[in-house]
Amino acid sequence: MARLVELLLLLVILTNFIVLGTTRLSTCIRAVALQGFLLGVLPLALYPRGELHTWGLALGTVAVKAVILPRFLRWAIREAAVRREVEPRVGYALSLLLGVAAVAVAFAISGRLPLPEGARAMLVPAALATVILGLFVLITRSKALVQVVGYLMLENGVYLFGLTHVEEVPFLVEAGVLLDVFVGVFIMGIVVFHINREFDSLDSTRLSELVDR
Amino acid sequence: MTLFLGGIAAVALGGLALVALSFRPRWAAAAFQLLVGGGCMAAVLPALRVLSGGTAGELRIRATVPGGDWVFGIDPLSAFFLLVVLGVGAAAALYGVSYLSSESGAGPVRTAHAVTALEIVALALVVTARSAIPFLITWEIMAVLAYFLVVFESRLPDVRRAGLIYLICTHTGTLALVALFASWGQLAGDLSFDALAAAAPALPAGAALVFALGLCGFGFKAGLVPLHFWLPGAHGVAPSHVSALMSGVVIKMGIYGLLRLVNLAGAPPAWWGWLVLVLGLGSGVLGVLWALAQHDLKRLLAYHSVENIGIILLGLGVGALGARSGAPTVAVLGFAGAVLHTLNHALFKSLLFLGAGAVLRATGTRLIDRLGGLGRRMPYTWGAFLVGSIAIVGLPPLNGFVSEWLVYQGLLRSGAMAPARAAVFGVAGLALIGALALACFAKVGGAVFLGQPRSAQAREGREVGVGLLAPMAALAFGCAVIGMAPAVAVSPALRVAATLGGVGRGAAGEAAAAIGPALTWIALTAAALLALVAAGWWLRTRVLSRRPQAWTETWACGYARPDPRMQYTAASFAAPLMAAYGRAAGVHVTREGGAFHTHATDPVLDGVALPLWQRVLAWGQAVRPIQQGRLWMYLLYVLGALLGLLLYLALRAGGTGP
Amino acid sequence: MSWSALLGLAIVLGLAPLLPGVAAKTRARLTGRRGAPLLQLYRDLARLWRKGVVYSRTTTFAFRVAPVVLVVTAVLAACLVPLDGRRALVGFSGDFVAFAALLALGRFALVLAAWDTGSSFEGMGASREVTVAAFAEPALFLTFVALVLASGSLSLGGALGAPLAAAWPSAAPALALVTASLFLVLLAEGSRVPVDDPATHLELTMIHEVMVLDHSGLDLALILYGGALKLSLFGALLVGAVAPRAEIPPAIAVGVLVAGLLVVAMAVGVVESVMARLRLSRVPQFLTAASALAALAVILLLVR
Amino acid sequence: MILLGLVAVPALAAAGAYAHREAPWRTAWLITGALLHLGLVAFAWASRPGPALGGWLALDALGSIVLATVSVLFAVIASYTVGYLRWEQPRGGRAFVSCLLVFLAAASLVALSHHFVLLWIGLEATTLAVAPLIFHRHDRRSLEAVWKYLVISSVAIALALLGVFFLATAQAGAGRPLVLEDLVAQGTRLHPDWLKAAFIFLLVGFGTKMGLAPLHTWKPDAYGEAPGLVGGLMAGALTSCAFLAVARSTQVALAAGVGPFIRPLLLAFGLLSLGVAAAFLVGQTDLRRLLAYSSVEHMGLLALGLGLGAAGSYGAVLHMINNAFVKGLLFLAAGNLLLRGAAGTHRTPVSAGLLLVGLFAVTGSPPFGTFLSEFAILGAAFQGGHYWIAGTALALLALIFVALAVRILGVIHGPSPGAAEAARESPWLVAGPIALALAVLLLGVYLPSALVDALGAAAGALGGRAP
Repeated sequence: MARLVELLLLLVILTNFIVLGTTRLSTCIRAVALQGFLLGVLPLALYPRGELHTWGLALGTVAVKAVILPRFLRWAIREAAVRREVEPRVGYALSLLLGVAAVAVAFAISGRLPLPEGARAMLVPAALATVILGLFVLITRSKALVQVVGYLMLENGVYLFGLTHVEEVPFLVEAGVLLDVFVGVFIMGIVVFHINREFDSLDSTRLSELVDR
Repeated sequence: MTLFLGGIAAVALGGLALVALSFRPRWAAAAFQLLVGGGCMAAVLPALRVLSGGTAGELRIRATVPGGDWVFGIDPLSAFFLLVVLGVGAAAALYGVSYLSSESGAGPVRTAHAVTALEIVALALVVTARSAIPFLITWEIMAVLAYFLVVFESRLPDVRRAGLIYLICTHTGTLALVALFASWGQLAGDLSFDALAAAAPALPAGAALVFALGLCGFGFKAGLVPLHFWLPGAHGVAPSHVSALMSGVVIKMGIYGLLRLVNLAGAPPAWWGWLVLVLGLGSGVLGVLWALAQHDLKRLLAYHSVENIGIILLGLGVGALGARSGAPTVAVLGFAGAVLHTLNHALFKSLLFLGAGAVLRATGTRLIDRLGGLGRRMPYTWGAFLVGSIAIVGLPPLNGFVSEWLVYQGLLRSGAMAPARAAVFGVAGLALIGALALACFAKVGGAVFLGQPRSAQAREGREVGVGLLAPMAALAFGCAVIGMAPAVAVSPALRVAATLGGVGRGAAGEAAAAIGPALTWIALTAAALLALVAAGWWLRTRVLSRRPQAWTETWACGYARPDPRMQYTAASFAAPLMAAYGRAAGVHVTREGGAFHTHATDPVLDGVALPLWQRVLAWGQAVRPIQQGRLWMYLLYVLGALLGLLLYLALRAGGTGP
Repeated sequence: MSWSALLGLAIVLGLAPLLPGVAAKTRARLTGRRGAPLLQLYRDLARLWRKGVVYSRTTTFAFRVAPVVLVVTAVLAACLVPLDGRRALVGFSGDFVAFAALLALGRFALVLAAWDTGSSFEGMGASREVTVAAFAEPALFLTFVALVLASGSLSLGGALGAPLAAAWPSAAPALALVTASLFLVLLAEGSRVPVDDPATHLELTMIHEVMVLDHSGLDLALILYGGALKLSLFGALLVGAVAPRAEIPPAIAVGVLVAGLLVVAMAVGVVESVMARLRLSRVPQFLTAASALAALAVILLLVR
Repeated sequence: MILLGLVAVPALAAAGAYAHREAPWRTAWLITGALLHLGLVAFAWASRPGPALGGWLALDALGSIVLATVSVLFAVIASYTVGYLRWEQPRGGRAFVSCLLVFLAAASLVALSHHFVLLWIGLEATTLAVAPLIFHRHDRRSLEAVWKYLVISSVAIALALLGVFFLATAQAGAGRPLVLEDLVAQGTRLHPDWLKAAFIFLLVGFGTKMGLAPLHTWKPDAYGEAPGLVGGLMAGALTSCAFLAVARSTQVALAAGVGPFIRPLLLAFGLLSLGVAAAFLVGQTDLRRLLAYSSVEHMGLLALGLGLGAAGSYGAVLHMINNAFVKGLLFLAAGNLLLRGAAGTHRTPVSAGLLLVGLFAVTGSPPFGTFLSEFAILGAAFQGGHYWIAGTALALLALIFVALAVRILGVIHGPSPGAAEAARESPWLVAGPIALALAVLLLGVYLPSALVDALGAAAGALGGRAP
């Protein structure tokens, strides 16, 4: 099982890089959906004993992160007739390089921290990497929808780390994560919709009226 | 103590009565005058008892807020300043009633009177507070009420500007005081003055921090150069009785604070004494020079407050040096000089401001060079103003001479105290200050009250009513009493000085013995002066009654008919001194054609404070780009903070883990 | 209150008008003229005493009381000076200050009287008068400080008395400086050349004279007498500083004073004959020099 | 039971208010909810109720102080809302009142929860409850404000959650997971490195909600666009909740003995906040943004007090109360001025006077409560020998006073509109601010004994003591 876990985590990190590298919005959404699916599978791989709430967690995660939210995002694209490009503030190549650096940092930091034993050892760096990359996307992508994707990655990172605690802290972790992802993205989606109405574009850089003068 | 509390309660009540009885203006005014006057009189009695060696109880309020109980009490120092507060306060408040009666808008006027009364109460509480928290509270209330009084005519922009500058300065000073007590209180059990005094020996580095903060915080209030720059504006634009109250009493709270500091923290370090001495010299000389350069009567008087604060500081500084270098007599004389000059300046400066107010009421202008010849039309005001002038210049037979003489005593004797002998040079400074002050008040008295009117307004001037004259008369009487019978005021001053740091009880006795006979002689000289002048005048009239007398035009060296515009103006009167000291005084002299103009700026305000503020504004603009409204930048800050902290973790927590 | 002090006072009061005459005479002789008689000022005073007075309609009480105040303050100041070298009629700790303050009061009265006339000339004179005083005052007080430090006494009676005599041998250079400084102050306060020229005829160049332009008759007499008295007072200070004479018998001491005053008057005359009046803008430098001399003396005495 | 009620009552009231279509009913619900909550809080203070939900909900000194503060402030703001809703009708009016009540419920949850995840959920809920209130005008500017507010605080809250997980990792089975009491009791058994990492993430997350520089960036926009009463609620109540969260984290860290590691962080954030606030207050033209930066300043003071410990933590808790009331006062008064458009004493004399009072209160002038709390914090700095911190703070406070005085006095004496018809101010709009002003004044001269005890206990929990 440990192999499988590590494989899954590796795939998670790779999905991050897809988001960083792709030029197309739809690809971003697919990538994040895939990431959600992987995250849904992970609990099963981690806790093979397969108690009920592990399954519940897995199903809930897949449902929300891999199905509902991507749908919702695509709907937003259609509704708002968003152009399909990502329009990054930092070039794709550079993004990828920085991404690699971020992963390195993640591993460095978690190297300093005493990690949980066994297969879960890689959870921490993967989680940190995903968090940092999510922030990175939030910062370097000017399009509101892509920023939502970045935020999702961030959440996934947190969730990833939360998986280390499924046993000690039953249920609340999941509840917390799901609630957070759900409302966060939902509200943002609505707001995105409004932005589109007001600005005929999802470019959040236009949102810079409130300045100190 | 109960009498004192009852008195100030009556004062506060008088203020409220004025607002409450607004439907019966006449009653309200009567109640105000009765309660404020009576309250001040009642409250001053315990102070007098303390000054004559008696004691007054203390009021101890159990406080739930941090900082220990709130204590109020009267010791000689408090008592002496209570004289200042209540005496001048009552005069100013009563003057104000008639002064503002002609103002438009009854509502603001009533409020102003009420605030004045409350200001007196706040001042009385400041000098009686025996614990840091109530002291700071009453201090700030006093300062803020004064602000409201200053901006009475807030519709005028320069009034608002002056008020703003005052408010900023006083609050900055308060912050320094907060720091003072916060740092000191850490060593004491609670913040009562007794506890602080007990903890004083434990203060680090010879209490350097405490004394420095005190000088800054109280210095702002006292208006010593270079912290004076709020003063001329605020005192200039305020209603005259408020100017009198502020110049006479409010800025004295700074002096009270410094004295209280010496009283609690013990003999100050030598550097502090020197610093105060030098600041005193600077304030005195520059203050009077700036005053000479003014054309606005009230601004001129305000700058003279700076000058007199300088004289007070000279006494304080030499006293501190004496206390530090084991010359108790010098210490006592210096301190006593400072204390007494505080009272004297309160008397004659408020007298002068009230006189200026009378002139302003009568003519409607404060510009000296538009006045003239008022002595004929306003003889009583002129008399009062003359008394104030002679007193402030420090000439016998009035009170200014006595206190300056005390300061001279301290300075002259300092030549004999080994470590700080150079203080004697202060004598020369004080002499210069006196001579310049004489020049300045010769200018004011002459240009405003003598010669011929220089404008229609001055020609229209008529004597003001008794409501304005009576308070002036009272203050003038005070000046005369202290001048003619110095012992009355000097011995309390000595008693106060004896309570200050580094001075033993015995020292006061020695000092009293040293100057006792001199005081008698001064009194005799003053009496002889008056008697001889009277006799000489009588003789002269006798003689001239048998001589022919003729009346004609002023001799103008052959010029046919002199007119008012030919008179010397105040500006040109001060011109030679400005030519000598002008640069120091920040005066710009311009001569075009026959006209001669001097334009006075305040080197500190216009040269330092305002440019500094402009610089700060520029800095503020310089950092605006941080907040540009770009979301990704904001997120970048979050990421940066996070990574920074993680780096800190990596460095601090280094090594642990696998 | 000793008889010698009274005698000294009487002599100074009586002799004061002689000094300007002596000075003028010396000047005239040194410039090869016969000059006015020594007693000229007495004659002037007598004539003015008999004459009537003319007042400007502008003037008030202040104008008429000023001369009286001037003379009274000068007389009181005279009481503070130990004219017999022992003790003044009135002597107390810190009476220097009273001395200077009394003279200042007289000046104040005179300046206000000048304002009272409303004449630009008198205003000009008053302005110059106070300016000169503003520079002379520090010098005067510094000489006081030096005398106090040298004698260790805070009273004129002591500072010009026995203690000073004791101090001379040890502190000769400082006291010499003090003497010089006092002399310069005397020239200024007595409104003599090079600060002011009593003999000039152009109002625009006058200081003291132009200030009293409008006074006439008895008032002018009082003013002239007050000026002379002031001059002799400073002369007395000078004599006291140079020749402390507490040891010698009182009568002789008073005699020495008279002689000294005459010498001082001649010295003034000499100065007037060799120097011209300074430009007004140079006067401050002149008096600052006086302060500098006195300050130097103080420093010498401090480091002693 | 009471504890649950404290959360449930406002939530139910919110539902009730949403059900109604007519504005009067909604206001009625609002008032009843607020008053009921206030009553419950008073009852809770009187009868110290035990923990509920297995120790996840409990009422300790610190929590009860925050709870009381929020409840009082909310009651005042509710009364103000009555007057406000007469003046203008925010779009989505039904949501408006409900969101207010939901916020109250969430805030109570934060104050009561002794379980970190619960605390975190509560804080998240407050964030979400406020968002629609900022967005009430549905125009470009309010949209931009709410967008930034949401993105930044969501990111922050996510980081905070990660911090909570780190905390769980650090605890590693020592006592009940993430329950405050056990974390404190087992402090020595927590893993220091994980704990430090956890504190860092919690500080960044909750610090953003507090608005510590450089995490404050959303504040001026949100406060600047929200209506006055919402601004007051955020600057007064929301920040208090965030401060409570940071304080809880500090509580755990101190119990685990990593104080030397965390104090410098708090001090750095505090000073930086003061500096940034000063820099942006200087020459600030927009009144509400001015107040926002002033809020940043006071958050900095709170962080300073927390970092200094000793009397500082006492001062911090006390300052939290004062700040809540003062900010409420200022935002409501400023709201009144801006409600009528033109500023000036002639048209809104009472509100202008209140703004002036607020100026002195917010700058810590005696005799207002802010003075005492700042005095305590300053004293702690001196006691700890941090002279340069005290000096810097004082200099910045002076600068901040100058900036505030220039602007606010400018507004008050400002050019009054030509036609100065004396518009009588509705008592609903001024009663609340006046009450707050009196409260701050009272806190400056008299502290009820119950409050004194609570403050002492709270300070003790934060490794401090009463001065």
